[in-house]
Amino acid sequence: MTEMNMVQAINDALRLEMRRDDRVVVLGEDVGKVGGVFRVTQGLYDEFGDDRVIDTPLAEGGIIGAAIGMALYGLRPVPEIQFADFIFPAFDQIVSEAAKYRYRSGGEYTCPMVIRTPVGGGIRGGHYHSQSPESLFIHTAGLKVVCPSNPYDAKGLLLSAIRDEDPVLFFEPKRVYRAAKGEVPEGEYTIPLSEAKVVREGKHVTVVAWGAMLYEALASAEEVSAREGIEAEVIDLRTLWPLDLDTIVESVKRTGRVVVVHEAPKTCGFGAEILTLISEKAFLHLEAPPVRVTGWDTPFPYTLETDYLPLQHRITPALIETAKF
Amino acid sequence: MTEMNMVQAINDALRLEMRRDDRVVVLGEDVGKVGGVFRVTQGLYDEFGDDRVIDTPLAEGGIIGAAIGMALYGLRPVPEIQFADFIFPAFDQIVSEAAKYRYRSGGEYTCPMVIRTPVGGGIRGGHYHSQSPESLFIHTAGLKVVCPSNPYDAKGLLLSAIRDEDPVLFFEPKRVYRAAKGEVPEGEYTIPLSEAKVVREGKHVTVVAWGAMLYEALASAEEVSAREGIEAEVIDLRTLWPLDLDTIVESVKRTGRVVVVHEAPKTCGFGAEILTLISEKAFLHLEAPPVRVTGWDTPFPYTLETDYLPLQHRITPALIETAKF
Amino acid sequence: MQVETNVKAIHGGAGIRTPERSLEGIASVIRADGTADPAQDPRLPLALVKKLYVAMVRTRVIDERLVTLQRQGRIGFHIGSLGEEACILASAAAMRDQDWIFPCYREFGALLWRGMPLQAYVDNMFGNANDPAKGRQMPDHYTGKPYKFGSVSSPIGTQMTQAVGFAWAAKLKKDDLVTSAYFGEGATSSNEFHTAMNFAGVFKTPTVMLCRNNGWAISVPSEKQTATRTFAEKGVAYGVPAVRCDGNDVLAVYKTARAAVEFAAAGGGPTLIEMMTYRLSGHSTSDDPRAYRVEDEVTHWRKADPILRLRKHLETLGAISDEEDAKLRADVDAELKACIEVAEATPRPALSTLFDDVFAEKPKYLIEQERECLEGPRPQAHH
Amino acid sequence: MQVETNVKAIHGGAGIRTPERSLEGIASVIRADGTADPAQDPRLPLALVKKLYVAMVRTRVIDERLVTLQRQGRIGFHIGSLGEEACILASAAAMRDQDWIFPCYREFGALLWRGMPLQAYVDNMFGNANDPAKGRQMPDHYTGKPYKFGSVSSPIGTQMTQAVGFAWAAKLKKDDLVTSAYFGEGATSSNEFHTAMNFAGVFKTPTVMLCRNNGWAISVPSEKQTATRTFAEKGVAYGVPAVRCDGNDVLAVYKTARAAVEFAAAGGGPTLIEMMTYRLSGHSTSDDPRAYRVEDEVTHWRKADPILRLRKHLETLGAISDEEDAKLRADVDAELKACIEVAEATPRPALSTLFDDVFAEKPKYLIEQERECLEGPRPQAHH
Ligand SMILES: Cc1ncc(C[n+]2csc(CCOP(=O)(O)OP(=O)(O)O)c2C)c(N)n1
Ligand SMILES: Cc1ncc(C[n+]2csc(CCOP(=O)(O)OP(=O)(O)O)c2C)c(N)n1
Ligand SMILES: [Mg+2]
Ligand SMILES: [Mg+2]
Repeated sequence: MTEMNMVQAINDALRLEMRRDDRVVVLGEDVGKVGGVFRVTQGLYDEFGDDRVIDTPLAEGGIIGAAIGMALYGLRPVPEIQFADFIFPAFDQIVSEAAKYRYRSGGEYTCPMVIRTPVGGGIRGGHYHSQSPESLFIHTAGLKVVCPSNPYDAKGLLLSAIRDEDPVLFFEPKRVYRAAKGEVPEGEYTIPLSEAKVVREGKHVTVVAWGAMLYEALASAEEVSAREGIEAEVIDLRTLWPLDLDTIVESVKRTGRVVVVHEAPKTCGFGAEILTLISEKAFLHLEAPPVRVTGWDTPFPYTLETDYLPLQHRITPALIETAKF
Repeated sequence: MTEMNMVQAINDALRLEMRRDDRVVVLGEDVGKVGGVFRVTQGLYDEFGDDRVIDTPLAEGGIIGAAIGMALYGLRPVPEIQFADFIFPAFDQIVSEAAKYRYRSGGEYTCPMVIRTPVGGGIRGGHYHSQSPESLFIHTAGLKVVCPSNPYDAKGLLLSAIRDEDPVLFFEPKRVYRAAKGEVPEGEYTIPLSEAKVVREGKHVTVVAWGAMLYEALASAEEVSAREGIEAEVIDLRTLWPLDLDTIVESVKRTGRVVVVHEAPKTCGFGAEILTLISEKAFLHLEAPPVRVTGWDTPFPYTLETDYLPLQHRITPALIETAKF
Repeated sequence: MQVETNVKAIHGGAGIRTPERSLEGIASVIRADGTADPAQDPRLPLALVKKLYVAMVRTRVIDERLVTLQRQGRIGFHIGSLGEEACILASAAAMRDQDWIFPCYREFGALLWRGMPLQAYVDNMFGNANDPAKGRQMPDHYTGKPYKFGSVSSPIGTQMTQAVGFAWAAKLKKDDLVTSAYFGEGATSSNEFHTAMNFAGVFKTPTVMLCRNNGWAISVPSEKQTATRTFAEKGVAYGVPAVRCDGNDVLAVYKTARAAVEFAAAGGGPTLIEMMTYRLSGHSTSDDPRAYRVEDEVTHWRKADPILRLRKHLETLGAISDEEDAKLRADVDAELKACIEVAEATPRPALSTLFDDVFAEKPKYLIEQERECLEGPRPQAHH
Repeated sequence: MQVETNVKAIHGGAGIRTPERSLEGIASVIRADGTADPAQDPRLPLALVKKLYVAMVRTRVIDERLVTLQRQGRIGFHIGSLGEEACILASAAAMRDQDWIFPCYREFGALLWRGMPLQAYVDNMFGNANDPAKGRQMPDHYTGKPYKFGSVSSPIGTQMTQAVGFAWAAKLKKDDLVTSAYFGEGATSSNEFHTAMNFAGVFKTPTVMLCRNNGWAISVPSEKQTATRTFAEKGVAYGVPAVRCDGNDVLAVYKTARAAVEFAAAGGGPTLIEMMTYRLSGHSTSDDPRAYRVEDEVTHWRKADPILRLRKHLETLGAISDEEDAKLRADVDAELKACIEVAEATPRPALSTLFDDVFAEKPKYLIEQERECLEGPRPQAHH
């Protein structure tokens, strides 16, 4: 065990898997010598050389399209998109190609690859360095979507993602890249891409969150516990899709109340899906309207960022209201 | 009044507005001499010439990116994307640029344009000539989304869309392009981009649908009325976003039951948002779990298309179950 | 300066609508009288040339029958290669056994050349239970991994970047293989052409970019697609060698493509080949070209039919007879007829296949949807 | 054949890391001794040259101060134009009053040249209530419609296609205006460069494509961006005339850009200009270039500083003195200091502005969200 932040844990996972499996290649903008703008791939270029840690021209469509070709060949590409906000030039290759390859070819071709990209707000990035586009990919059949909240999960989930037989979007919450620290085992270990984690037990209200917002949810849970004696059960999804619905439903059946927190705009965000699934599975157990605490339905602002994000100050009243409903 | 199908009604709207407002230009692949692969722009090239009805190179990103430039200049471009499935090469220009121009420039710049594109299944188009990507655009703040179900609405909504000050995605349900016929007034008229329409009144269950699936919903409504005496209230959204939530909530408060029908895959489809909004606004009025009848969470199939689509055979049991819950 | 002179040369060009003009200065092998220009002749074994002829005729006959089949409503759609058989077959033949082909959507001839049984292709046209694509895609969206042949998808251009990535992977693994990507001249306007060419140039991937310039992108003539005189010129922007060849001349296409394959295999990197040909049919069975092009143009190109051209060449070699030709067509007809009967008698894919292959393992929610679908009512026939 | 010879020429090239090599055969005006090459001299009025010098120095001083401000944590971010002032100012000056400029993100100098008050720019750097962008975007994502200047967005390349569409619209309306689009050499790899250039070529739009080849795309050197020797060569793929110029030579940039503007205004269509320059600073205040480039390279280019170059030229004309220079810098300092004081004293945008300008009219659901936000609790300070 050593203490690591998320950047270090992800770097460690990449390094271990590249040593273990020479099919793994990393490609993207600035991933080479400089180790990525967030330094996540730092040192890999020196250890594995420019055949496996590749600086590409400035074209996300090229990065993903070429990675698909590599995956079809039999490699395990791990392309990096510098910011999730810049994934859209590659959107066609991801949703029309990577997501559909196995299905459309009757299972002949598969497209195992992990698209790593920093996601979310909290670094004063404004419109284009802050967005959380997960629901666009969850809506697309054939993609898995992961978003770890801490170093331990990040390493175990990334190793599983690289070994998975299907394309995985691996969203890294940049707000806690360095802030989230924790003990991480030295060697390999995997966390299945199917299990959410109850990170705080409680009987009054269920809170579903992931990535950076998990910490806001936990802070609110402690706040309402101290102030109101409300005990919130907090679930960290870890893997967004496929969703570990059983864990959520089991919890909601006990609490009868649920609040989902996410940074993405409210409308057609993943929160809507989670709450609808809950009402499909546990309608008669619901004692209060399911609640969403999310980014507003506007582009992501700069100066007013903390007023935009669903932080503790907005989660706390939602928990109290829902618990007391 | 003359009877028209949707192709004719949309063509009529384009022609009228191009005569009235010389800022309106049509551009896209094959929209010129041949009048589009569905003949929606037929005759416009002959009447308005190749300065206003423009065949472009094969690049959706170019079509939309150039149209944005035209809109910034002060024109009213009406770009056509040949099939909604092919909008993704232009996704970055739509979600990163058109949707955000007004906001990011503090209101200095605006981007009024209407992106017309045929949507949905029913023509045996398989993976890439059948999809319904509306929820991706509804999730993106700054876009309006329209999907008419009949010639009268198509004409009135398109005229409103072209006169709107903001970017509009105008989805045309190709399955009923010719099948949906109706009386259409000769001259101009507009239908506001804010009003859903109750197309069948009923007191037992509310059904929300749009585009081609409206007819399946109506067929099921008649079926359950005849077979079970269940009276479904059917709402045609017409404009998907901004959503006319009041009309839906008012209906659900009366029926206590709701079924949403759409072709897009279930997960993170617009149905999830509609049902979540309903439970936020009318939770205590719900007497049965809100239900979704949608495309399955797979790519869009070819041979098994009718088993994939949420047609009458799947809507009917949902109505009965929900009404009897 | 290099670039400027170039640009002048381009602006000098008057577009390529006149075929004569467009072929000016392009290497052809088979001359008007059917003989091979000795200076250009790749001197292929006669057996190979015959094999190519047979494959081209087979492709042509299948094309014609499938169009009829679609008109009869027995298949939903067909997109063929009428007039483009030389481009497609000769460039496929130029690839080595270990090389991989990434198709556009007109290359079923190349797929059959690579060994897919006709039955499997016809099953794809019917989307039945035996279709390798399991009836999930439209007709002509075939998949041929066993034949080192890609999976067709409709979005224009995506296969180019993938072909480059595949070749790049092989290069990184020191695996001696070359990839080719087919695309039309219209696709050169797509994002994918740009990234594929740029990545191929920068990483020197062993890729042959096969542009079928058939004059049209549905209703858009090739000269509206670009301001350049040729599409080959686009190679300059990527440092990728580019050549044009007479796309209706089997020997010229083979020679050019083979040189590019050997260049790539030798570590030289990618080549862009513009094959000058013509789409004799409509874009697909959904298209009526009379709405946008003049008959004269088609008539002109009918005379340049690659099959007639090769047949004339074979005649000069005394290597073909009318009887042989007639038998060849009759055999393909019979073979195809039999395949169609089998395909029509084959049931549609099982309902449960709808939920397979979304992922390697079926997640719980899909198992639930599958159950809901299988246990639910079936659609009425009229749908 | 045209294309092949070209390609050979390209493969002959050894990349452009050595600046001498890269500038070989490129038109410069200001010679080593500071005098203008009579054969090349555009003979601009001295007043204009002086004005350009003043603007370049002003840009430089502002850049330096803003970096300090960021280090002090008083602004969140800055992305500047250190070393690229000649490209930016001279190409902006070459545009006519009715012409429109579509910026990348390093062109605040051009925005000030076009008349935006320094206060407004500084307000944007602070994202305060007076920021024309209403504090909604990062610093240096300015918007300048009153000055016929676009709205900066981060996604690389999108402004190019929009600049082409804008110019195309004007052309359709017989409106005498030209647009220019700024972008870095890295952006030539983007989808947008391809579609912008192709549409500009096909529709002959009056657009000047201004490529600042500053040698780097963050940490990626320009030779890894393309296999071509130059970026100007890419014009060939689109039938768009292309030229390179010495980007650190104000007179050469002005002359080249002005010719392109006049060519476009006369109906000649687009031109691609590759301006050879160098990014003396890190990519932005978030970047430390020592991680990926050698000091020698920077040192070399420091000597080629466009401001020193122009200053030397003015000296040969006896048109500049140390006193003048010192005063100029002191004035900008004072002006900037005052603006910063005002900007820092200006409150952040009102909370309600968060919900404005999503649409022309605020829909009901946004009015509800606005109420929820305004009536709800405020975030703790530590966030
Ligand atoms: C991204 C995308 N846009 C539009 C289409 C519709 N479409 C199918 S084929 C075609 C024309 C292609 O022309 P070309 O590239 O010359 O190939 P050809 O059909 O002539 O062989 C178009 C516009 C598509 N399939 N994908
Ligand atoms: C689509 C997209 N991908 C990646 C980025 C991140 N990024 C910002 S600037 C930059 C490098 C741009 O280099 P160049 O085009 O040469 O312009 P320069 O910064 O050198 O002026 C990158 C990769 C982005 N902003 N947009
Ligand atoms: Mg073509
Ligand atoms: Mg650069």
